[in-house]
Amino acid sequence: GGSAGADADAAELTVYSADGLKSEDGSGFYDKVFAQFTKRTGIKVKYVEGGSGEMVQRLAREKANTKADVVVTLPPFIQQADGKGLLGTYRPQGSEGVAAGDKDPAGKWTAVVNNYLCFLRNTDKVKTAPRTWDDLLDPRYKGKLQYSTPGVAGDGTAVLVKALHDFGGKDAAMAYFKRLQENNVGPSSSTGQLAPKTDKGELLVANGDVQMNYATMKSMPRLGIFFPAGPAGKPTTVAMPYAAGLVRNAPHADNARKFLDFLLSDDVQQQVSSVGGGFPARSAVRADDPNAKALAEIMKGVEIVRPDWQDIDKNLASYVAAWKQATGS
Amino acid sequence: MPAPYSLVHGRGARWALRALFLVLFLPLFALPLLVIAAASFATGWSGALPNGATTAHYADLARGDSADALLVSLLTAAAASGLALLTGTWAALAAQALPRRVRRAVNALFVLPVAVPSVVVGLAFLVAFSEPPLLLNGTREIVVIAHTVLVTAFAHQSVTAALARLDPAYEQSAASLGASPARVLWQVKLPLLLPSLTAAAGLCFALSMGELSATMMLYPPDWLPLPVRIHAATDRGALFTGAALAVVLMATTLAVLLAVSRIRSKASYRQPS
Amino acid sequence: MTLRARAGRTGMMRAGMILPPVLLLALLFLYPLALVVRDSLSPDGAGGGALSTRAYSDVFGEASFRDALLNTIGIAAGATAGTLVLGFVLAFVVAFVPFPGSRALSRFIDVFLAFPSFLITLALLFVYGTVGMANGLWTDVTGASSGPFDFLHTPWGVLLAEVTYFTPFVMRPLLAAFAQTETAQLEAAASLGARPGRIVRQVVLPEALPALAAGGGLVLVLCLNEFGIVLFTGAKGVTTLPTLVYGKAILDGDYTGACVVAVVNVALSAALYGLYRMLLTRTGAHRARPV
Amino acid sequence: MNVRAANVRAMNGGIRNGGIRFDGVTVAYDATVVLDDFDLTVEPGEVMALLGPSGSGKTTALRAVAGFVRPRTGRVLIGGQDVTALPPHRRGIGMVVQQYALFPHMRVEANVAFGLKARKVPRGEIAGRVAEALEMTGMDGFAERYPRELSGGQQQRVAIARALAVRPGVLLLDEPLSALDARLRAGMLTELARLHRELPGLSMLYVTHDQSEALTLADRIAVMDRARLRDCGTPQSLYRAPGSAFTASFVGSANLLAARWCGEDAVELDGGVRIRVRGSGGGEGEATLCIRPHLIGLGEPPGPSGPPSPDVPDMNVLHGAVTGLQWRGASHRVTVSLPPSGAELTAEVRELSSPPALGEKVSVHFAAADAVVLPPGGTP
Amino acid sequence: MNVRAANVRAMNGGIRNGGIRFDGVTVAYDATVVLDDFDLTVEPGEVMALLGPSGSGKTTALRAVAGFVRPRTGRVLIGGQDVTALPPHRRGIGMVVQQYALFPHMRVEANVAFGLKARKVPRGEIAGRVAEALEMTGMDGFAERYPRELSGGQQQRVAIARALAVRPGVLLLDEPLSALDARLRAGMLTELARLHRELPGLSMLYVTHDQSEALTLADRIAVMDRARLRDCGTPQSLYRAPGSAFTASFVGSANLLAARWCGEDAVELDGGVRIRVRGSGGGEGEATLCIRPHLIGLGEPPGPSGPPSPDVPDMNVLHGAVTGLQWRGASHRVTVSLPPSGAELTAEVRELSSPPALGEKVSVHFAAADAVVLPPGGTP
Ligand SMILES: Nc1ncnc2c1ncn2[C@@H]1O[C@H](COP(=O)(O)OP(=O)(O)OP(=O)(O)O)[C@@H](O)[C@H]1O
Ligand SMILES: Nc1ncnc2c1ncn2[C@@H]1O[C@H](COP(=O)(O)OP(=O)(O)OP(=O)(O)O)[C@@H](O)[C@H]1O
Ligand SMILES: [Mg+2]
Ligand SMILES: [Mg+2]
Repeated sequence: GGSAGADADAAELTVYSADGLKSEDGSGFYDKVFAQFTKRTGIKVKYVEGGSGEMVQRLAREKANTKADVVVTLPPFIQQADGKGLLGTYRPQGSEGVAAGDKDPAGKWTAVVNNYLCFLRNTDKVKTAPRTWDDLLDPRYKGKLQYSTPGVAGDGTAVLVKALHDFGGKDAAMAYFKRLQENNVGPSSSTGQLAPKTDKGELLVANGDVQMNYATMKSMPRLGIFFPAGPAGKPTTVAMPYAAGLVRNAPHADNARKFLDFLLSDDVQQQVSSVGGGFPARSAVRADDPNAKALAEIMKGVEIVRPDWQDIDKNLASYVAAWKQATGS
Repeated sequence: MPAPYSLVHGRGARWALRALFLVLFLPLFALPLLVIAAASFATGWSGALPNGATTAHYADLARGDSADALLVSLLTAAAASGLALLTGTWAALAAQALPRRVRRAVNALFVLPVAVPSVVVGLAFLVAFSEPPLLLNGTREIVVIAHTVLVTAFAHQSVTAALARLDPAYEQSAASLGASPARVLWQVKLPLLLPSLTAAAGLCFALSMGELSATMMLYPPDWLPLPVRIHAATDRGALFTGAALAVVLMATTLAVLLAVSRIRSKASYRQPS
Repeated sequence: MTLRARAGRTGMMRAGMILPPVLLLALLFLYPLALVVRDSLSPDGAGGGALSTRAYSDVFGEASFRDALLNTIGIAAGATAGTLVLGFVLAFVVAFVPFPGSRALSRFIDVFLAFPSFLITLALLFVYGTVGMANGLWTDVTGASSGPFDFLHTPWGVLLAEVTYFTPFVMRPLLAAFAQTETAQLEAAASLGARPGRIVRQVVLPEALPALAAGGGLVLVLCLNEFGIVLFTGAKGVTTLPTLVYGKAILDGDYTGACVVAVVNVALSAALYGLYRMLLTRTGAHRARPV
Repeated sequence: MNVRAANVRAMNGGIRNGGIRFDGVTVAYDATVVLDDFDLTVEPGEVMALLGPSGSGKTTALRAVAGFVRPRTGRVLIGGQDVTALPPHRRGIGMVVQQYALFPHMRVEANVAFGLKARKVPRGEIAGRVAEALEMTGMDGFAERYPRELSGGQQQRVAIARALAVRPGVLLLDEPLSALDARLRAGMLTELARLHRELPGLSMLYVTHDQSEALTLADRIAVMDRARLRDCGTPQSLYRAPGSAFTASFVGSANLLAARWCGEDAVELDGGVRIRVRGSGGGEGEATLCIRPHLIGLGEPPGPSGPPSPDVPDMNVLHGAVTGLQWRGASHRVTVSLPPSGAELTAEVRELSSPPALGEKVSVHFAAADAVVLPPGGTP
Repeated sequence: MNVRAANVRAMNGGIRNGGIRFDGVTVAYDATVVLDDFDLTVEPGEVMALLGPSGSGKTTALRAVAGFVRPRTGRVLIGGQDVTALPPHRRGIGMVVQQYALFPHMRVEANVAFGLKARKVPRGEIAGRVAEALEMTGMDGFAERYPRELSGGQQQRVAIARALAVRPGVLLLDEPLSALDARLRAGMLTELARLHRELPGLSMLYVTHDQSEALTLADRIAVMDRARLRDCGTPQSLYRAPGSAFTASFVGSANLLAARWCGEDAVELDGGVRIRVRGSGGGEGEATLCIRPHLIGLGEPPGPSGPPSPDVPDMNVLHGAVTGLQWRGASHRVTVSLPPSGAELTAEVRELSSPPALGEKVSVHFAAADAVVLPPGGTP
C-alpha cells in the first residue's frame, strides 16, 4: 500500500484540492505546474481532488493522522478549514502581490488562481443577454432557469453572496429568490452540468464560473456569459479564488512551503490564464496570451465584489436556511 | 442455459412477451446507455441529437492517466468483490448452524452497511481509521475495505437466499458417504451454489466499479478510481470526456461480467425432471 | 457422555464459525458506525464533551427534516415496487421465453450497477428532457411546439432513475433462482391444466420468493440511502435524508447534525427493512425448506 | 374449423374423451434417440401397461403424451385430435411422475386442489373433490402437511391424489405405486380399477415394473426395448404366446434356453438333450426354448392315476443337479443345472416340506405343451 | 481413552465393523412422534429387512442410523460404539436414499467416486473401484452422463453404485430397487447377496416393500407399525408363525378372519362356521384366524389315494360363492365369500385351465395345520 507521507523526509507532498484545475487529458493547469515543480525541486506532488466542501471535511476527519500538506479550495470553505483549526500559518513569497481581499490577514491562506461567478444563457434562444436580476423574472424563463444550490455547490453559494450584495441585505435578497423560484427548475448540486443543459436549450439561463465556462464554450457553441446587475444598475460578479493554505501538522511542511512559493511565482502565475483559463492571483502579473485577452474582454466593465468571507463563513448556515425557507426547498 | 421446458407455448404469447421485454428494455435501459455512448463521440450536443462525431475524447483519454484509473478500479473491484464474496458466503454458511433468531439477527447485521448513506460511510471511515488502532487513511486499503463493506451485503443476501433453496438431501448424502463438512462444503454445497455465487460476484464487482460517494472521501493520491475521474470531468462541464470515461468504465465492467457469467453457464444445472 | 459433550462442542464450534465474519464486520463497519452514533450525541466536537441529545431535538425540530423523511419513504417504496415488477418481468422473459441475445441483454442491464448514478440522471435528461430526444422526435412528428415528456425534475424523475438503476438488483438473484426451478414441478403443474400465468404465480413465484424478497429488501434499503440520483436530478421539493446528510456534513460543516440524520436514516432503513421482512414472512411463511 | 372447435373444447377443462395414439413418434436428446418411430394406440377406456427395462423409453413416451418433449418426428393424438403442437395444459391429462414433483411450498390440500383450480372447477366443489381424492389414497388426515413432512409413500399417494382429483380423460402413470407396500398397493389398484369402471372414457397409460400390477389392471400390455415397441397384446396372449424371448422375460418370468430345431415338435439343447415342444409345425435352425418356472415340476411326473411315472406321453423329464434354492414364502424356486451343457432351469414349486439340498441330483418335468419355441436371441 | 480411539478409527475412513443397535430411540418432528422407543439390533454380517406400511417410520429409522435426525431420547450404536452424537461422515455408513439425491453437478463417474475421495482412497485405486461399482449395477457406459440425463431406474442404480463403492461397514438401503424392473431387480439382489458374502462384517438394514426381496435377501425381518417395532424374526418364523395379524399381512399375504375360540383346536367364524386349527392348546374369546392363500385348495380335498373326498381328517372344507377372480400369470386368485357372514377367503391356486365364473358355487379346503390362530385385531 502507498501510505503517503508515512515517511516525513520523502521528497514528496500531498495536495488536497477542489476540482477544476486538472484536466483529463493531462493538459490542465495542475498537470503542467506539478510537472514543473517536480522538475525544478525533485519533489513529487501527490494529488487528491474533490468538491470544495468535501476536501475540508476530509481534512477535518483526518485531523488525527494528517496526510495532506497543502489544501486548495474556494471560499467560504477555506475559511471553514481555518475555523476548524486545520490550517497552519505561512505567507508564501509573492503573496504580498495578492490583493488584500484574496488572502488571509493572519496568513493562513492565499489565493493562487482567481475566478469569478458568471451567468450563462443559450445564445440561440436568448438573443440579448438579460441585464438585471429582474430580467430573470420574465415568465419566458419559467422552467428554463436553474442555478446550482447554494451551500451545496460553490458557484451556487456565490449566487447567494452576489444577491446579498446586490440587493443590499438578506431580506431583499430572499424576497427576490422567492420570486425567482417561479422560474427555477429546482436544486442542482453541480454547476458543471448546467452548462450542457443551457447549450442544449433545456435551460435558457443558468449560473457558472468564468474559468470553467470559458473552457466549455469551446465545445458548447451556444453558451453566452453575462453578469446581471443589481438595483444599482452596474453588472457585478463575486470573486471566488482558489485559495491555498498550508495544512497544520503537514507531514511535509517544508515541501509544502516550497510549493506554495512556487504557485505564486511569476512563471506559474503567467500560466494561470494561458493554461488554466483563469485569472492570476497576483494582480501585478499581466499575461498577454490569447486566453488572457479573451478573459479580460469578458470581464470588462464588471464590478468585482470581494465579500467578507469571514462573515459569510460564520453566517452561511443562516443564509442558506433563509434561502431554503424563501424558496421552499 | 435456456429452460428445457418452455413455459409459454403460443407463438403469439411468446412474441408478445418478447415485445414487452423490448418495450421496457429500450427506453429504460438501452436509450440512456446509448446516449452516453453517443455523447462520448459527440463534438457537441445542442439539439435533440449530437452536433457531430469525433473520437477526440478518447484520444484525450489516451494522453492522460485514465488507464491507471481504470486499472485501479479493476483491482479495487476485484479485491472488494472477492473479499465480500468470501465474507458474505462465509457468514451465510455459518449462519445456517445458528438458531433461527440469531440467524435472523446476523442476516440483518449484514444488510446494515447498505442502510448507511455512503457519504456517512466515507466520513465515518475517515474518523475511525485516522486514529489508532487502525491507521488506514491515505492508504489504498481503506478504499478496498470501504468497497468491501459496502458490497458485502449483496454477496451475503444472494448466498443466503440460495442456501434456503438448497435441498438438504444432497448434503446428507454426501455426509453419509463419509465426506467431512469441509468436503461437503467444497464439493457439494459450493458447486450447487455456484450460479448464485457468480451472480453475487458479478453484482459486487459492478457495484464496486461504480462506487463514488464513499470513494471520493477516502481515496489516497496514488489510488484514484475511475468514477472519481468521471465525476471530476463532468462536474466541471467536460461532459463528453466524462461520457467517454463512462463508456470505458462500462465496457470494462460488461466484459468482466460476461466473463464471470461464462463460469456460471458451464456449471449451472437444472434438476432432473 | 463424553461423546455428547464432544457433539455439544462441535455444535458450538460450528456456531462459532460465524464469529470471524461478524468480528470482521464489527471492526470494519460497526466500529465506525458506533463512532457516528457517538458523534451524533456529542455536539461539542468529536468524542469529547458530555453526551447530549440536543442535536437530535434540533434536527427533529426542522421542517426540512420531516419533509425529507416523508420523501425518502415515499420514493423508496415506489421505486422498490417498480423495481420488483420490472425486474420480475424482464428476468422472467430472459429465463423462460429467451430469444437470441436476451441473455446478453440482461447482462447489459447489469452495467447499470457500475453506472455512476449522476450519469443516469444526465442520460435521462438527454432522452426525456424538454428538448431531449423523445420530445424532439415528438415535435418533429406531430409538429407540436413541445413534447409530452416533462417529468424529469419532479419526484417521478427520481423514481424513473432509481427504477432504472436498481432493477438489476432484482433481476440478478431472480435469474439465479429461475435457473434452478425444478422442471418437474413446472411440468406437473402444466399437466394438471395450469396455464402459464398460473404456473408463474403459484409455482415459479413462490419458489423464487426468497430471491425476490432478498432483492426487494436490498433495493428498499438502497433507495432509502440513494443520494447521487436525488442530488443530481434536482427535483424541486425533493430532499431526502441522505441529501440532508450530505448537505449538513459538506456544506454546513455540521458533522454532528449529519451524524444525527445518518443515525435516523439507518434506524429508518433498519425499521423498514424489518417491517418488509416481517410482511414477507407473514405472507410467505409456508415456503422455505427444512433446515 | 375443426381445430378451433377442438381448441375451445380443450380450453374448457381439457379433452374429456380418452384414447391415445402415438403415430411414428421419434424423440431424441441431442444425439441419443430415446423413442424411435414409436406406434401405439390406447383405446378410449382402455388400460395399457407399459413394461420394459430401465432406460427403454417408457417415461419418455409418457412425456411425449403430456407434451413435455416435442417429438422430432411423428404425431401424438389424444381423443382423436392431433395434440403434437398443443401445450400441456390444454391436453386434458392427469399425470403421476416418477419423482412425484409435489409443490414444496403448498400443503397437501393445496397440491391436490391445484389442478382443480387450474381447471376452474367451481369453488364450492373443490373442497369435496380434494377430500375425496385424499380419502381414496388414504391420505385424509395429512391435508395440512407440507410435502417435506411426509414419508416417501405418502408423497407418492399425494401425487396420485393430485392427478386423480382433476378426473382427466387420459391418465398417465409412471410407476405410481413404486413406493407403496404390498397392501397399500393392492388397495390403490382396486381404487384405480374402480375409477376406471366409473369413468368409462378414461384411458390409462401405466408404466410399471411390477408384473402383477400389469396383469391385474391392464387390458393390454406394451413391451418396450431400447426406444422401440417390442410387443403389444393382452396379458394372456403375451404370457402364453410371447412373440419373443424378450417379451417372455418381461411378462412373467421365464426359463429361456438356447436350442435348435430337430423335427416337427422337438428341439435339441446344447449337448444333445432332446425336448418335445408345443406342436407348431416346427422350424429350422436356432431357436429359443421358453418354459415358465411354475409349469415345471420337481421329481418324476405323476402317472395318469397318480404315482410318478417317467412314461407319461408328451411329458419331458430331465435330470440335473440342484444349484439354487430360494424360499419365497408360498413357493420354492429350485434351480437345476442340466448336463452336459450346464444350462439352468428354474422351477417354481409349491412350498416344499423337505427341499432338496444344493448339489442333490433331481429330476424335473414339464409338458410338451408348456414348452414354447421362440425366435432365437434374448437368452441371458 | 476409549472414545478417542474410536474417534480416530472413525476418522480413518469410518467404522469398518458392522452391527447396528437401536437402544430406546425416540424421534419426533415437533409434536409427531415418528419413532417411538425403538429397539432393534442388527448383528455384524446380518441383513435385516425393514417392512412396514407407508409412514411407519422406516426411513426415519435409517436416518437415525445415518445421523440425519437426532434422537430425542435413546442411543444408536454402530459396531458397538455409541454414535448418537457422531456426525454422519464419521459413522462409516453407506446409504441409498429413497429419492437418490445424486449430485446434479457431477457426472455419474464423479458421483460414484465421491465417497472414495472423501475417504481418501488412494487415487490409483479409485478408477477401478468406480468401474467395478458401475459394472455391478449395469451402469458402465453411462459414466459420462449427468444425473439429469438418466432415466429413473438408471439414477437409482447410480445411487446404489455410489453407496457400494465405498464398501462401508454398514449399508442402509431405502427401497433401493423400487424403480427397477423385475429382471434387473433380481440381478441386483444377486449382486447384493454376493457383496454380502464377500464382505463378512457388512451389516445391511434394508427397507423394502417387496416381500420377495425381503424373503430372498434378509437373515431377519423387522416389521414396523406406527413408529414402533411390531415383530422381528427370521423370514420363516415370521411367515409360518407370525406374532400378530399385522405381521402376517406384511410377511406374505394372508386371509385374516375374525373368529372366536370354541374348543382346544377349533374356532368359530361369525355365523357359526367351525374350523379346526393348528393344535396349540386353545384359548378363550376373540381371535384372528390366518390362512395363507396358497395353502387353500379349490374344490373338494383329494382323498388319500387321489380323488376328492370331503372326509380327509384335519381338513377343513368350506362352501361359498366366487366373488373375485384374478389371473396372475402363474396362478389364479379366487376370492370366495362364505355364508352366512360373507367373510371372504382368497385362494391362490395354480393357473386354472377353466376358472370358475363369478357367482359360481365352489368349495375350498385347507388343512387344520395351515390354519393359524392369532391374537384378535388386524383384520381388514
Ligand atoms: N418433517 C416432518 N414433519 C412431520 N412429520 C414428518 C416429517 N417427516 C416425516 N414425517 C412423518 O413421519 C412418519 C414416518 O416417516 P418415514 O419417512 O420414516 O416413513 P416410512 O416408513 O419410510 O414410509 P414410506 O414407506 O412411505 O417411505 C410419516 O408419517 C411422516 O408423515
Ligand atoms: N436429458 C437427457 N439426455 C440424454 N439422454 C437422456 C436424457 N433423458 C433421458 N435420457 C435417456 O433416455 C433413455 C430413456 O429414458 P426414460 O426415462 O424414458 O427411460 P424409462 O424407460 O422411463 O426408464 P426407467 O424405468 O429407468 O425409469 C435412457 O437411456 C436415458 O438415459
Ligand atoms: Mg422412467
Ligand atoms: Mg420411506
